[in-house]
Amino acid sequence: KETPLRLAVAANFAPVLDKIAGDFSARTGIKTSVTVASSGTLFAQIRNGAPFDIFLSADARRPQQLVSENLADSDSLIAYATGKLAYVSDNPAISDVDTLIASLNHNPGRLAIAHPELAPYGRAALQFLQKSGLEDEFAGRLVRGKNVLQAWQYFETGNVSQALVAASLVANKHEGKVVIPSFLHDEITQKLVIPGSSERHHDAMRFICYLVSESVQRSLKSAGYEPVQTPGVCR
Amino acid sequence: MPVSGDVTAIWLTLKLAALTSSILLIIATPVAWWLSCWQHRLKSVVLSVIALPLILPPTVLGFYLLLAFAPDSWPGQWWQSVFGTSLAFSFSGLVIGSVIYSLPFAVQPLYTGFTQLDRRYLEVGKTFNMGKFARFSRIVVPLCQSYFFVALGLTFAHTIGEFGVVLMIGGNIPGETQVIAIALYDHVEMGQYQQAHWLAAGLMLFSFLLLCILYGANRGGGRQWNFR
Amino acid sequence: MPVSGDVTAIWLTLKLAALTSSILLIIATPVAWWLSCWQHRLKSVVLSVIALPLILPPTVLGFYLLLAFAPDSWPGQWWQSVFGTSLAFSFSGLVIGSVIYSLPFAVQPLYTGFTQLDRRYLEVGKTFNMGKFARFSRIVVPLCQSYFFVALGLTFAHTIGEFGVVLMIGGNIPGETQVIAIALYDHVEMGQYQQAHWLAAGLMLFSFLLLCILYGANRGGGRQWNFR
Amino acid sequence: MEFSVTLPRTAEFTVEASASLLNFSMVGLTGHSGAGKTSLFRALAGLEKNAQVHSRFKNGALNRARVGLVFQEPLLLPHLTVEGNLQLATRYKASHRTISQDDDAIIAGCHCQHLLQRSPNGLSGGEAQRVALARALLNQPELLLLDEPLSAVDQSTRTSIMQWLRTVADQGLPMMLISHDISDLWLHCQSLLLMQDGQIVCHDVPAEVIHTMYKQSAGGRVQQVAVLAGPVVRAENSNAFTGFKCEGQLVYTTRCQDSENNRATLSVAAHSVVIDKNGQVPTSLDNQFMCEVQEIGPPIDEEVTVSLQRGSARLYATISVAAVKRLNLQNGDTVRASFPA
Amino acid sequence: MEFSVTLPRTAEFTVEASASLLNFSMVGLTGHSGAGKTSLFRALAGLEKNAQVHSRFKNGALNRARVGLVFQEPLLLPHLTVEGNLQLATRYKASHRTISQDDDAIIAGCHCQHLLQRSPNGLSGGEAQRVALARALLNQPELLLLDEPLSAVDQSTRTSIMQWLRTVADQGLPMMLISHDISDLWLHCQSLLLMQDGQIVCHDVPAEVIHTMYKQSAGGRVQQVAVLAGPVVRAENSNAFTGFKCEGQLVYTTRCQDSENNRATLSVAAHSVVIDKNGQVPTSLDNQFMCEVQEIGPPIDEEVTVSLQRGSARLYATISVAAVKRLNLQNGDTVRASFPA
Ligand SMILES: Nc1ncnc2c1ncn2[C@@H]1O[C@H](COP(=O)(O)OP(=O)(O)OP(=O)(O)O)[C@@H](O)[C@H]1O
Ligand SMILES: Nc1ncnc2c1ncn2[C@@H]1O[C@H](COP(=O)(O)OP(=O)(O)OP(=O)(O)O)[C@@H](O)[C@H]1O
Ligand code: MOO
Ligand SMILES: [Mg+2]
Ligand SMILES: [Mg+2]
Repeated sequence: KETPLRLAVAANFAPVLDKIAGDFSARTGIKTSVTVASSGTLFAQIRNGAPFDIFLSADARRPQQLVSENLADSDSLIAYATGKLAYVSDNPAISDVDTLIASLNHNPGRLAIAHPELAPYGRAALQFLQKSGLEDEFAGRLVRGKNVLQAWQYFETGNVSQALVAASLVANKHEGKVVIPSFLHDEITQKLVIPGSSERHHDAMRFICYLVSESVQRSLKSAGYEPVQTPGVCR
Repeated sequence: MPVSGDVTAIWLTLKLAALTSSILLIIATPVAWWLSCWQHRLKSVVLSVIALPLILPPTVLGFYLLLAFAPDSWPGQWWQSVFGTSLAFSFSGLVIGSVIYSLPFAVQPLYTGFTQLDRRYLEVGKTFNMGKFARFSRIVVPLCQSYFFVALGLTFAHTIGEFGVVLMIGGNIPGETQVIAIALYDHVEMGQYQQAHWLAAGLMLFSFLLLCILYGANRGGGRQWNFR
Repeated sequence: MPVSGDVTAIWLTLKLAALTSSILLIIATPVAWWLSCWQHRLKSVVLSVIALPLILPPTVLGFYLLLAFAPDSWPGQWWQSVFGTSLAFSFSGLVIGSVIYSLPFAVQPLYTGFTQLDRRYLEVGKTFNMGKFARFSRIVVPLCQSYFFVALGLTFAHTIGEFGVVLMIGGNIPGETQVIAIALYDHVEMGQYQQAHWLAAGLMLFSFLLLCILYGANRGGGRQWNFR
Repeated sequence: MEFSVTLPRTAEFTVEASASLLNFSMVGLTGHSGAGKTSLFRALAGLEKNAQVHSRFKNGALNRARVGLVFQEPLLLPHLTVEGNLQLATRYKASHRTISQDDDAIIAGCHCQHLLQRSPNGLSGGEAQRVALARALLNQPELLLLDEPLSAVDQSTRTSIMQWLRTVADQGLPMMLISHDISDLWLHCQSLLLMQDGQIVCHDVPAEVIHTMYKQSAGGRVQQVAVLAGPVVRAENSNAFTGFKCEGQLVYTTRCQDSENNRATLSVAAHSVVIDKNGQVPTSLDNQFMCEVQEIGPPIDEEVTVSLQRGSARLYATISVAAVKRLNLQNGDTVRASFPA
Repeated sequence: MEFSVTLPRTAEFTVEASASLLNFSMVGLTGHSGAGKTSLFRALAGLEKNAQVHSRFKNGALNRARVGLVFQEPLLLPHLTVEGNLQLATRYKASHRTISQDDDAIIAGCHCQHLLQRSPNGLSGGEAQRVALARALLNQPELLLLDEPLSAVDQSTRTSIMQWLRTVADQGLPMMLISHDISDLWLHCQSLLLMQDGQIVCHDVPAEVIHTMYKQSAGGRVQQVAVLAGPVVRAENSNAFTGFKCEGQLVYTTRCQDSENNRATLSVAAHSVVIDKNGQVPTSLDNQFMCEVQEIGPPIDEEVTVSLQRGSARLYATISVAAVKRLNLQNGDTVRASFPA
């Protein structure tokens, strides 16, 4: 029995990856399985021997650290998507950054973000607040989910009326959504790497090439990510 | 070395654990007593319902609690109208969540204890003209002491360690809902393993001492075989 | 509607819960019995140690287990050398993790039950020239039936619902370590709420039925007051 | 006190017992194992939900009074010391004392002084029973039901406790006593209830009930008790005996003095009467009563009951057929009837 | 059988008992409540870890034999029916039977046939005791220790069970019996051990041991019972009476015939004995026994108990102080004791 190609993915990219992996399997006949957890959990697991073939982190730091600890193949360390931060709220009137910052100045409600130290989207959200001078305003009002998904759930279940989350999560939402321009926070570069323990380097590379192929990258745009330009790893 | 945020978290955790255990004892005692007296075909159904909070993964349970706490659901609305605050992301919400999640640990040992109690001791109390409450507090409680200690120990330990529900409904707000389990989780997730080790060791040691005291206090209750 | 991966997860979960509960009963029974017979100042210390797995947040406990299971740690090495497979991210690892995590739920009720048992019933068995094992299986077990059921119910439910430890040491690998709690967690995390609701409802219903059967089977044990 | 109790036990067995007890201080209850004695007590103490109890005690129903019960098993609370058990009973005692003795005297009366610091688990069977008894008494009940309270206590201790209990009962705490011990029942009870298959089949003075029990294997028969009565003459010999005149003869009694009317009575059970014909010879029996044989009953079980008369006083004597032959008894014979005071 | 047991109980109390019993079938053990009887049995049965037991039984130590014990409390297993309890004992019985009767006969001998389907929780005190006894017997022990096994059973049932137990004992299952019931001890035991403060102070035939006990408990009003026994002479007068010879005199009894050994016994309660001095006059009492006054006890409650003796036969008579005066009773007087058959 053939073991599937094991993909370990950070929570925010999971729904997108699910679909891409399905397409990949259909195209190549290589079975895949998707393991979802936070980047931190996956990182800890890989350091302790988790049998993953590709680690798709939500940030660049953790894959980098795996490489520097000789736990991953440095050749395979590449960016696969760039995240975008989005603001969502109940209020359909907020539709661009200016109205957003103005309303944030008046809106005293709670704001859900991902944990800044656990999730890159959380850090980006905090940077956005800092750069727009709202940090102090929201000091006591930040509700921190362990990852963007949880922050999104806080909003979606109605327990907060506004949240700063990954644009990918709100790709289908059209009202009350503002995509934060990327200059208001550090770039959210999501990188992947092939852990050293993987015995399926070849298949993993095939998947990576598929993921960074132009057509797939183009489709990421509608899913709320910026495509990445990858220098010729796959030639 | 623990950072200063951890100290607040420790304090919050103790408050939560103490409150949850106390509330659970207050709730579980009458429930378990009533169950132990009730003879009906549906009893095992009720017992199963009480065990259900264990079945759902804490995060999922937390998710459903989150749905219930939302200001547009009726429990959330009711709470808002009575207390004027929202339940989610508040300490009260944590307490409610923990109580629900730990309910089986309190009810099950007490229920078993009460069913195993020799009711003739209560009849003795009745012939002494003791009131219901006196019989309960002076006969049932001491005879079932061990069960109360087990219930207390399990709920207390479980509340300290539980974080799935709390993480979900608490929103990880330092000083308000960031209990130590979450702080510890954060350290691990951030890869701050050194700090995580310190905090884990401290937490274990402290809880260990508390439990030692708790179980030590039950010494007398260890050998109460119903001799005569 | 549950997806096909869920079916595998359900099967895996049942296997895990059944295995864990059985192993725990086998481990916890002698441990609890020995504890109930042991009279020593350090007893409350041992009891506290057994309760410790509850204190650590599951993810953190899982993290430490992960460290222990790693191929370069000595328990991991030992396992590797004996069984030739790695412990982390394997079903065996899950079983070991669940057993450790649920240990208090099995030991505590049994321990209380054994201490409350009237030892004179055992003396009766001794005068009948019954062997140690016969006395245990024919006198202790039926008299403590309720406690076994509580231990079984708690560990079973807890193993089904637990996911923090399992997520950490199991790695959420479908068909191998992705139990239903994690599948459910995934659905919630990925925003597939409809599927999550279905799965949660199914899980609850199924576990509920199992528990009903379990507690129903204990009917006879409900009223065994040590009359004479 | 009057009661009428219905308590279904098993499909075949129901306790249906009623009795009325007047001015009693200690009434015995006996009967075969499984006759329903314990069940009756539990119903009277209000511990059986299924029981229908109609009762009158003092001025109300029994359930409005404080009914103490010493269970057949001691049931000492294992988490308290002996002293703790006693204190618990004291704590919930009635404000109105029914036992005039103080608590220390009660504990001493039950031979428990030396056990106070002990744990119930380390007591012997008899010690535990005594503590259970003391505990019930310290609660100062208005009526005390004793279910074989001293069955595991040795005879001499039991006798001393029973005697002391009698004085407590006489001082105003009526008691009912279940016992299988004939001499306890005989010596300490004013009357006995005999229970059979859930019913009270006999209520009489101890000698009669006990005789009925002895006879039961050979089929039922009615036993006669005679009562002699008359004006008190003087305190004779000692203060234990009261003498009274009956049909011109002096009769002694130890109980049942009705000091108000200055009359005394004596119940004489047919079995305790000894007859002889040429009797001037003193015997150890304290009463001698000359009378005539009025009728010699039919032999049942090799025994006959002889009716005796003198004036309006009647006596019955149950003696063996052999004795009738030996004494050559005939109707109209004048005989001496001897019986205890 | 020989044993020597040391078992510390409390700081003040240690059981230190030893005895050697030769060829016994039923030996009684009696003594004050708390004297250490139960403790001794527990040590002999190997249930006390702290006990030092040196013993010889058959060809080895006692702990190598199968020692059955009927506990002072019935301790029926509550999760089994009565039948289940009995079956458990049967399942673990010795392969070598010590009781020749079959299991149904044992159950019937303990009067338990009708209880088989019942649950232990619904049994009366006496019923539970009988089941506990049957359970111990069904296990076919080599030595059976009985700790007040029938204390809650009514007298007639108890007598019938005790008689049956005697036949079982005589057929090869030696028993030791703790009891506070004088007539059981007197009637059914070959010898008695008297225990006091943890030591066996007296080991003799029943009459002597019981006499020792009575002397010790002077001060209490104990109903003293004597037992006369002797070889059956003939069925006299009628089939209701059995005559037997005791110290050269003919005594009649209505009960307690031991037909196998052709011996008969009669218990005589001290209160039913009538004494006179010049007694040739026939009375309605069926038994006349000439004997000597051995001792006149101290007056208690205006009554004294007179010890009477003829050869090795003893009798007690409880009579009033007035009667002693009236009869001018002195030690050494020859008197006639009359009592019912
Ligand atoms: N809780 C019960 N459920 C069913 N039957 C019962 C229950 N308690 C007693 N019985 C039955 O009712 C009958 C009377 O029992 P009870 O205990 O009143 O007898 P008793 O006269 O006290 O006997 P003893 O002298 O042996 O104590 C018995 O046959 C007994 O088996
Ligand atoms: N487990 C124990 N721990 C401490 N003391 C005990 C224990 N068991 C018995 N004793 C004490 O030892 C003494 C003897 O007890 P035991 O039970 O042998 O008396 P017994 O002769 O059987 O009395 P009874 O006739 O009342 O049953 C008593 O004073 C009792 O309190
Ligand atoms: O694990 Mo996340 O996807 O960093 O929020
Ligand atoms: Mg009874
Ligand atoms: Mg005893």
